[in-house]
Amino acid sequence: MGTIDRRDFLKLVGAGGVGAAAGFVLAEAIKHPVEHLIPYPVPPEEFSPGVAAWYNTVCSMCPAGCGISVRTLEGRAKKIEGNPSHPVNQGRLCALGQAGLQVLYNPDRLTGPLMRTGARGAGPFVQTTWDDGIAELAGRLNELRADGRSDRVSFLTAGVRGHLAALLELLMAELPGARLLQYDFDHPHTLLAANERFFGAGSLPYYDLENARYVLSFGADYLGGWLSPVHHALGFGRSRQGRSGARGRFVQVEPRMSLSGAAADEWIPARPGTEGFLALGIARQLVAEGGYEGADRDAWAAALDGHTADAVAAQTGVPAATIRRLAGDFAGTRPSLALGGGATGGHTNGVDALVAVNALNYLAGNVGRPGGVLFNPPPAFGPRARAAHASYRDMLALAEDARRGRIEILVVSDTNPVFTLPAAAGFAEALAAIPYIVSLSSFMDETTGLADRVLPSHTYLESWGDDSPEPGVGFTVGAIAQPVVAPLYDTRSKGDILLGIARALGAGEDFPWANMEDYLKAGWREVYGRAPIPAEAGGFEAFWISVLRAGVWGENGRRESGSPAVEARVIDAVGVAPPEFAGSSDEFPFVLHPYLSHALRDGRGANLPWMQELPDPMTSVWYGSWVELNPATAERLGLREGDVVDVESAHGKIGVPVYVFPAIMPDVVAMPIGQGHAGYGRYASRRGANPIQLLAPLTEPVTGGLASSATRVRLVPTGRRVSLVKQGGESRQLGRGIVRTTGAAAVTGPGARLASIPIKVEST
Amino acid sequence: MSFLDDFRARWRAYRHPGHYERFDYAWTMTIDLDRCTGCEACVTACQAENNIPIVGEEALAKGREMQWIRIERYWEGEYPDVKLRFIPMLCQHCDAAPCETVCPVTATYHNQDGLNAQIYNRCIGTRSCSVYCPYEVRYFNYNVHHWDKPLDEQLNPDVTVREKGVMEKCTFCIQRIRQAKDHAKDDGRRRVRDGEMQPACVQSCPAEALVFGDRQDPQSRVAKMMADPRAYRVLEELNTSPSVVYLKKVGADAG
Amino acid sequence: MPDSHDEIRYADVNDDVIRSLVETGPKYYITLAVAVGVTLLCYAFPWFYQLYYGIGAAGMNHPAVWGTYLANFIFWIGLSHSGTLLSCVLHLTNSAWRKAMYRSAEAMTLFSLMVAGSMVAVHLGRPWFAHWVFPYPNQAGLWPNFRSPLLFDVMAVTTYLTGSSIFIYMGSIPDFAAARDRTTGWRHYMYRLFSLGWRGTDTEWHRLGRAYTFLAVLIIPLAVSVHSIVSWDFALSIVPAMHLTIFAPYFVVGAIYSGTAGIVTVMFLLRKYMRFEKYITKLHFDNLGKLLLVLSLLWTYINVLELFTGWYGGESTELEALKYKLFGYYAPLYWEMILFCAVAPLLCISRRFRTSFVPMLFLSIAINIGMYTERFLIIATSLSRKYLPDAWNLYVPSLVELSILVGTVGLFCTLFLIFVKIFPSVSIYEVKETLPAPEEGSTQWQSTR
Amino acid sequence: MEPGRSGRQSGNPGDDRTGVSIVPALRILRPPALVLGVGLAGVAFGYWANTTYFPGTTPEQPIEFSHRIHAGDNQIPCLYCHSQARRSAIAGVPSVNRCMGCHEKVATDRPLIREVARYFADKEPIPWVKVHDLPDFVHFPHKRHVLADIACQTCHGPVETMDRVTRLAPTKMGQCRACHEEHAVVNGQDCWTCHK
Repeated sequence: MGTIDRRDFLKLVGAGGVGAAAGFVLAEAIKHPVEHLIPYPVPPEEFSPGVAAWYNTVCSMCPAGCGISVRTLEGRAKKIEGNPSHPVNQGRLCALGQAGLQVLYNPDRLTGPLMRTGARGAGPFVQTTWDDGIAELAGRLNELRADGRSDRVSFLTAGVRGHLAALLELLMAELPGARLLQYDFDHPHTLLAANERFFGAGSLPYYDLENARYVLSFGADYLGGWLSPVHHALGFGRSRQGRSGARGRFVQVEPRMSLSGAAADEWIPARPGTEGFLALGIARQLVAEGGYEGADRDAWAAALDGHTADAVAAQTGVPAATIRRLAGDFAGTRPSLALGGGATGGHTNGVDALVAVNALNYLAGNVGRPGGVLFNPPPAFGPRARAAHASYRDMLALAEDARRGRIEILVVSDTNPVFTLPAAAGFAEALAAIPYIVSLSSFMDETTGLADRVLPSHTYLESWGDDSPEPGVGFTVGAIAQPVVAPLYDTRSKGDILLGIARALGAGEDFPWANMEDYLKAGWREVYGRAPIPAEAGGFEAFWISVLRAGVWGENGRRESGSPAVEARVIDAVGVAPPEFAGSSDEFPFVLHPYLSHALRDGRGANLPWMQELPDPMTSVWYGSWVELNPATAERLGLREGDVVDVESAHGKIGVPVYVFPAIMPDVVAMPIGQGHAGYGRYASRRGANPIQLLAPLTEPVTGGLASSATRVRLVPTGRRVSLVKQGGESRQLGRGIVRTTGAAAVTGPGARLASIPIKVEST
Repeated sequence: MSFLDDFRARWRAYRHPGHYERFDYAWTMTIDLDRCTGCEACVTACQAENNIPIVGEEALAKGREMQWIRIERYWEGEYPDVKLRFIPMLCQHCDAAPCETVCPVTATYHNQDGLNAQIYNRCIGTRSCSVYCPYEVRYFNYNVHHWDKPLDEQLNPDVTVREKGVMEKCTFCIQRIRQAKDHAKDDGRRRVRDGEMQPACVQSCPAEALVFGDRQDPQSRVAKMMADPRAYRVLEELNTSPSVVYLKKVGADAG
Repeated sequence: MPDSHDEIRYADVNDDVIRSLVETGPKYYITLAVAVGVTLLCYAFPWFYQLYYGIGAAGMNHPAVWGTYLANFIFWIGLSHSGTLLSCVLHLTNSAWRKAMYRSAEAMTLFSLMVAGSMVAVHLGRPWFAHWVFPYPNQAGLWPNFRSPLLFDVMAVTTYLTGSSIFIYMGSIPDFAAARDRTTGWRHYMYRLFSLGWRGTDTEWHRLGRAYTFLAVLIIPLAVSVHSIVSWDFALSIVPAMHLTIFAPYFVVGAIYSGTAGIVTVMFLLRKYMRFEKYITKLHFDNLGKLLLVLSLLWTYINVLELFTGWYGGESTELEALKYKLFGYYAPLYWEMILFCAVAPLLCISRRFRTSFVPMLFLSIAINIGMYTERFLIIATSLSRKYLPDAWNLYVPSLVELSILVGTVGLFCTLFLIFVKIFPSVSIYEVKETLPAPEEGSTQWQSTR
Repeated sequence: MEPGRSGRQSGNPGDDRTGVSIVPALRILRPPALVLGVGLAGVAFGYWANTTYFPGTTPEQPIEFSHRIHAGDNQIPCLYCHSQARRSAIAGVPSVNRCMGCHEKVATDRPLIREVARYFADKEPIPWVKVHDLPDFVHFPHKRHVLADIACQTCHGPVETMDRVTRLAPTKMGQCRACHEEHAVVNGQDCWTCHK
């Protein structure tokens, strides 16, 4: 071995030194970066980091009014679950309700009051202050009121209930002649009108699916989006397998299979608009052969004369044998229940058809009995008079007044008519004629985009409120909505905004409440008055706390009312007019069947990424829109899945890809509503197409509601192809026995006795 | 433990026939297909509970969904006599899970509760477990997922957020099981009561189609559901012995 | 044998081979630059992108979680097979014609294995934790899963890599010594190091011969096991059309098949560009052609067997998977594979074909394209047609994957190009064994240089 | 000896460089290899030295709170201030409110306490710097460990002797496993006991 000279030594020392330093720095760099621990300066009561607190409140994602429990950790909402004590949903919750968290934490929420600076619809919005925003609105309102022109003010909101609705009405009283319109695309106008005509009660009854053994649904997608889907699903499950020895049978009549159609034992396609005839045909069978023994039998026989099975078969396309069988089963499997709604109510004969469905229930003796139709008591609070929901006709009137310059101030809250009204209504143009539009929305949706001022309200998880669900559950129920997290942004609760406007209008003495919470408490004193707690047990405060804790308040009531008598003139008036369609069948060979998207409903869920990423239950498509075609039709037109076609009505056209759907009538095409937003945040905008834009301005004559299923369209292939983004691959089982079925023998098993109320353990 | 001991222990466990029956719990889910409506409340419940990322349209178009529970749909018949059958598909927590044998680093294994565990930070991303899984319920993080602020405020601190290159799947909500055991211990109980704990999907199911519990307890609801003659397991013939038991849908001919 | 080496003189052997090591023309550098460029551009860059982005850079999706990376892996492992295996078999059977080509064949093995090994890292979701598959003591007390076929695979491939390296190195020692004696400068020192002090004594020759034969015997079962174990990655699953008992022999035959074809390709290139016309002759192509013919028949037989048993069994999932393979989305690839691997090699029946160099080159390339397709189809068709039809999905490789596939060729070429300048790519001493010994005092001793 | 073998005596007899030993080659290699080797050894040494002698971090806190005075000299139990540790997975740091519980009366004139009082008056949290941190994928319930009478010092070290808290060493999985084995924890070796 040689010797190491000085230069070598220095080299080695240098190498070693540099290496050691590099190693040291490397190790230092891998160590954890600085993180902070920030405790509360003064922790809230019973607060414990890492231990969840659950707050009960009310879901506002759809009008069903389910009770929810929100899990919060360190002041942040983590999970929404159903409130087990709430009779509507009993601890369960649908996908949309659970996605409420993404309303709260939506990245596209408006963070404070805004003022438009540029041209309407295009101009940028700049931040302003609340005082400024409310003062300006109140100033203009005051001006009009002083001139006696407060009839030129219009408030347009989504459907509201409870004390918020009462507060709105109080505010309206300050503005004589001002219009309050509640508009929801999916409001069941025809159902309410049919109940009004048949039962003399224009409210929604309780449909007792749980105890029914035979359910015949005409177009009502009770498991999808109709009225109270979670409660219906509970009833469906229990009717199916919740009783020993009796399994409920479900039959669905509709032109395109919905979620309820898929769940049903039998799906019967009937020509669009003829469901009412089918109901009459079955009713006639009940009277003629089913042994209806009521005193008014002759009146019924006369009214239903002519609706023989064969005649109805010709009208509806449902075989006469099927009609007879349905009638036999409906009369023979008690308790039975007929539901009507959805597309059946969305025709020009919608009210007639739903009256016919009511008649079925009446004739089978299902009214006022468990397992049938039960009437709800009036709500315990909120406006006494049921606020009229604006029909399509009312909205047209509003648009017409606006165009004529008779509307000077429009306050829009949570409803998005620019999106949910057909293009034929010309609503966006009408808005342009209104000089001053204020929006209270939390999001920059299409309507808010046209506003001059935006006063963004809290989301429902940040605000006080209350609700009595509609339809109820057969007895009086109410629930208080409380904020579960501190407000994220510089927004205000809707109640507080209204109170602020009232105060700025100088109506302070009529509105003595400091805030919405105060107003609610005052209102709930009245509810408390129904069954007060002794003062030594805590009095109202104890009651208030207990309602907040439970998330629900209710009064046991008798559900059974017995069958009311139906007046002779009602019986005489039973009959269904032939449906009208917009467009000739030569030019437009298909009937367009638009349906509420399961996840997005009327489009309100489109800004929630979870909802966009929830596969459509029937087609498994994610994001985007499509048009559903019967396989035979598709083959005839030479279309395959993914071929883009223009769906054209007399009022517009939209390009969407084809989805070949095995369960739709050959001359019907269906499209989901919900996509096609121009604004409404990053997840919703510029995605899919909105079939509402195609609809003809055809209304149901009684209610003035839009006959949304009565538009004819044609399909024009564009030659383009896209790949539908969907979850499903091959849609057949290929005999692999993945979903197995069993025959009649195993109707119920031990599981039948296990109808369960969920047990919640995680305590606060 | 030297690796020889480790090797021997694992081999014995693998070859011992009744190995899984000696476990503390045998968590089981029953799914009544006659009740299931296909509403997908379970999907969102799972997504909210388990920090499942929003993957975006582009990734979905490539077929890279992440939802741990999905509804499969199968059409039967032709128009007009056409039926659509739904079946919720989630990790079956097989007692003889093919995925467990193949993972080279034991990132997935069977734990003493009869659960098919997945340890995210041990996973090196060979994806072989997904190939071996006949139920296609293992989901791979093909890229880093982002939550647009403030959507990340919703993330559940009891569940970790998975890195790119990691396989993930249904855990039967292990964080809830853990918490239920914690509560049981606080109460001085040795075991978790039936129904005390429910995974998010079971909790949310509006039709009460899903039931969860310990099948070793003969009084538990799942044990009773499993006694139903309608009970079957999907792809039974593969001998994976799943812990998810389905109850047959009752056919249309049933009166 | 003599007829094939007519023109070689004993002394030329050393000269020719050493010349190939020392004399480096611009052509070589251009080729090397191209190979390195392809490696960097098509392999390294896309891989780094994938490391940054995640495996999502590839085209894999939910049910089809495996893709071309694994196809590359099997392909390169397969290609590795004929080198060392063939060399061993021929060594043990004393086939003299092996001697000119075995060195480069073994080198192919080595480099294919290295490329295959790198594919594992590319395939992993988190390659920075790849070391977890090795059993080593650690503070966490964790061990890999010894019952995992993937772990068997790791073990088998590392063993095979070690064995092959030793085998090729041992066989090269006398040649390193020869190179040592004829080179100067850094090469001289390098070969001095590599030759491990080889002096060429009888004892040394004797020991080398013993050890070499011993290793050859060991490596044959190892090579067979390696590809059997690779096949178990698939066959031990329960995926339809993958869990076949015939997979192990199928893979081994396929591996030898593609490896032999690979040797033909390399032989041609060496012969052409390294000017080894005298050493690699028609005889080699003739023999390799015969081997290809036999292997193609075997391979076809197993393929037909796979279809037949699947069809005869009549199980829905198996039938569907086979039907999909034959007539589904990937069907054109399947028929391409049949054409290239089952039909085209039948040409080897003709001796004229076997002894024509260019057609054999094209055949060998076609066979390897077909064999790559086979590996791709095993993964792509089976994974897109598993048990639950609703989960079926297609898999189409992304640009990153295709680029890395091209890049692997670049990597292989780079390694091989470096090899030919370091290792004598034709065995000097074994070629000499086939030549008649020169007479004492002959001028052949003198170097021509 | 076989006839052909003699021909294998390769090499040029006249070349004096024709050594057969590999030593010269090794000698040539030595200097660069030595430098490289020493360099790498240096990296290893540096890394080792850092992790061995400086494993912990002693971050500077916004307020120089001394555990030695509180927990050491004054014998205040850990759980008096970190009271959540017995209820929750998270031990938590006490709120300013809790500090002021004592310091409204005690040592109110000291400058540090005045600073705490200022935080309290402003209703501002003190931004403490985290010393002990576990990765996000680990589930470590303080509650279970405290209720099982595991001394805090087992993992946190002798905090009562420290003025500024030092993390002595990062907590490693091996330590968790060893402790679980020592205490024969039920299912203590199950990955899902600690990993989430």
